Amino acid sequence: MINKICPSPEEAVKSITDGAVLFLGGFINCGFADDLLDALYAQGTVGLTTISNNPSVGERGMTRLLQDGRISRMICSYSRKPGTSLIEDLIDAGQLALDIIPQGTIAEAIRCNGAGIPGFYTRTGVGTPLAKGKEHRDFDGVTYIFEPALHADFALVRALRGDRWGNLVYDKAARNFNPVMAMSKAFTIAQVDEIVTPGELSPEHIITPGIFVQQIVRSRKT
Amino acid sequence: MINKICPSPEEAVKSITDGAVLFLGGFINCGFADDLLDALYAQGTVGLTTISNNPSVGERGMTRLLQDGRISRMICSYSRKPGTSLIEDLIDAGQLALDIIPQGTIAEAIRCNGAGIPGFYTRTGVGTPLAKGKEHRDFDGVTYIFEPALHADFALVRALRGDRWGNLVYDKAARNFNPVMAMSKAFTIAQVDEIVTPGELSPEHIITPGIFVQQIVRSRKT
Amino acid sequence: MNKLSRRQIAWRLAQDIPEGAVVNLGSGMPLLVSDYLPPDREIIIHSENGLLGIGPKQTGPNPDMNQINAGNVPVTLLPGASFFHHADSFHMIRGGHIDISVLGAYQVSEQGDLANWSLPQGEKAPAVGGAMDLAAGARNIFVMMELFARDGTAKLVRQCTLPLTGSGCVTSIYTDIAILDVIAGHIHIREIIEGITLSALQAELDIELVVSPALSLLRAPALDE
Amino acid sequence: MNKLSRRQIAWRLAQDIPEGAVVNLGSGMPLLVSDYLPPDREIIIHSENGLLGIGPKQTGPNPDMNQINAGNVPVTLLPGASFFHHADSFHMIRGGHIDISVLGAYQVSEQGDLANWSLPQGEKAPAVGGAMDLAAGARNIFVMMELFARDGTAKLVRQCTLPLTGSGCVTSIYTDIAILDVIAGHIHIREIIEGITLSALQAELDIELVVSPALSLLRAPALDE
Repeated sequence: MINKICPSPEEAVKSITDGAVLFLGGFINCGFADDLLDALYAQGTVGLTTISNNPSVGERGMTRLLQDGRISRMICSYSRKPGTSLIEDLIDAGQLALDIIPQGTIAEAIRCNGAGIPGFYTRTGVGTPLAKGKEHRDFDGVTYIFEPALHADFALVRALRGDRWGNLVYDKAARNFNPVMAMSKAFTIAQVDEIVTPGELSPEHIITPGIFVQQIVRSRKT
Repeated sequence: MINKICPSPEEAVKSITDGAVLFLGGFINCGFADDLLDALYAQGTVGLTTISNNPSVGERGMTRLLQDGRISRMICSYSRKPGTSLIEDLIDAGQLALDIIPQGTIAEAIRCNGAGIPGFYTRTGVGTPLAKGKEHRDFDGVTYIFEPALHADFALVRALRGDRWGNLVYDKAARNFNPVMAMSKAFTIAQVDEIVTPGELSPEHIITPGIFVQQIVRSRKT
Repeated sequence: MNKLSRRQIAWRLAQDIPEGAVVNLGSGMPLLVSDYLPPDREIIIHSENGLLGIGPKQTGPNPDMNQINAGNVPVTLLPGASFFHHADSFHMIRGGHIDISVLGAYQVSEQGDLANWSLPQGEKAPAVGGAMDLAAGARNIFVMMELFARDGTAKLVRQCTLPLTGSGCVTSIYTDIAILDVIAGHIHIREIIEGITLSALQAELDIELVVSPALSLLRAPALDE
Repeated sequence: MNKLSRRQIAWRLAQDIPEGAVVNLGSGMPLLVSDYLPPDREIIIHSENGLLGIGPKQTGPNPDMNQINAGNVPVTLLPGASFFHHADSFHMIRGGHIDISVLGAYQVSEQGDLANWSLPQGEKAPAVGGAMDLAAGARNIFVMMELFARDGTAKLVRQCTLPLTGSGCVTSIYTDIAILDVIAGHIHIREIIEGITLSALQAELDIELVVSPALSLLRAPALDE
């Protein structure tokens, strides 16, 4: 019997070792897998590279990892953490390297990783500082830059419901980057608020087919 | 008020002129917009280029257009029409030009068109006759070929339900190429079996958001 | 001079959004536009975090923070709304399926270049978000800004000195003093507020304004802040 | 010789599909595999037209032709099944998310090259379908074929003379006479039917077989055709 259900967030993140590269679903503070990130914090993992839209805004998960210097490189589109100078302070202390990539380019570059495509040409960023050093190429008289696929070892995603096959549905705008990261080549661990029996999620409504998910764990009661 | 509902298939295809390039959703005989294609046949439009997975297998729609020599170029992954020599006969008569593209490359090349991406690198087809004349490029020691985005003037898609905003949901495997073609840059005309009021389709379950659809028409009663 | 307030700029811009338009509102000042959309028009608001068909802000004590726009504001949905993931959301943006993107700006150039993400000294923690995708992909870019910075410097310039967000992308510029359109590398003035003459405004700018034959007064109703 | 029938080849191949595998079955002969999946294993069948979790064929008088597999066979779904569009379906294939693709073949080379879509004379109406995507993308390619064509020519060759579907992609070859694995440019024989000696088989082939240390008899139960 296929059973991807993991008993606890602590168990789920055990295979994440020092230096791992992580896709982290979420936007602002919506749709992050905070239980998994807290378990990763408790586990003491260091030297992480994260690929997410932004450093999460809440006090849990990604924020704890950043505060404790566990994330040594952050790839994101929006690195500000409103109301704090945490990111600036980490950079000043030489503890955090930062790469800024436009939001849509992050999304597509992760999709490329999952879809077996080595990168893509985009008009986004052409003529801006973010195009520096990148391959430029014209198609039909329009200039594009090449953005390579983004790779990670693990994807930590947050969903609303899931089953033991790994099928997932999301809650409203908490969907955001989560399905795209789940569909990557990374080992995908999903935190879900409810575990259901296969068949309870309609085949028409499943957003992430289970084959993209390697482990699934229920959110802690809050 | 936004109202993309068109009174009849005949009305819906009026803007399709001779020589138009068409994306046609459907697979084997499942999920083709046959009412739209029959209306296009009745209208007498000629010199069409079609981009679809295959020549549809039934007796309606695409088959009628092919039989009458209205399609002068067919781009597809599978050009056989089981049980007939129609395609071979058309080619012998010099009436039909054929381009064969792998199925997944058709899907991704149409997605590229819709997503503002000029083409993509793929391992599919490398070392085969279909790679001839195409740009080859290595990434991390693996060879890929470049497949340009596919463009069309119109996308004729088939869905189960739709509303006046153009939101669509599909019926099981009749989904196939339809959402990908709807999301292209082409003018999308959707044939739906049922028209519902906006809000009846759950925001969580809509497969094609309405902004991708320009016209929607109800299937004829059969 | 009857300079428009930020809300009045938002109101004025909102009047130019046609029925059926698909519109992305950048965070900050552009989000104000949603308060003034003409009620007799159906306008589809897109948010890059995966929503289409956004309605008014949520009210009440327990907002649903899983239904936010890109500015972290909890919002309602109109009938016909939909959710989708980020790759699909930027498929919409990059692929030209968004009619109008409303963005703030630090500088706009005569050629329609836009600078709105990084200040001259640079930032340790930059925030580009989806602005470059919108600048490159949306069919029309409506910029919303005060025409002059607090120190009196014009934000409409011959060449941007700040890092660009996109080049040649701006369509129209809605400001507290004038509405301007970028047409083939020239700035056409379409509306100007009462109390300033064209020549007085021209004297403050380093670029040459082209006067629209239909030049008219820029007006907005009094609005609660 | 106890040559296996097509159904017996399908049965034998099915025994090698592990619990939890994600498997795409090509149309034609490979579809027979679905009839012999071990009932104690959960195996997820993918069809490139947008289904995962396919169960047995539909039975009864009015099949739902909107629920077909890629071979136009109306199928049932297992609990946990899902539908998706073609771009997502080939994201699965091209991106390496399919564990095993079972394909028919006209020829397989020593290097694991696969030719299964176009005959030597070429066809006016070729049909590649999703075969090149599967050949390039699936983690393992299990070929199912008779080892010799009707005219006695071996289909396992030094170099394919027919147009390729993919190069170096074949993992294992299930035939009526033997099971073979492609390992680093050599063909290893893993199982052989009763009634033919290794040397007799070798004599019929233009390539040199490497004998697996665990070489055993290729057997299958009697099966209704």
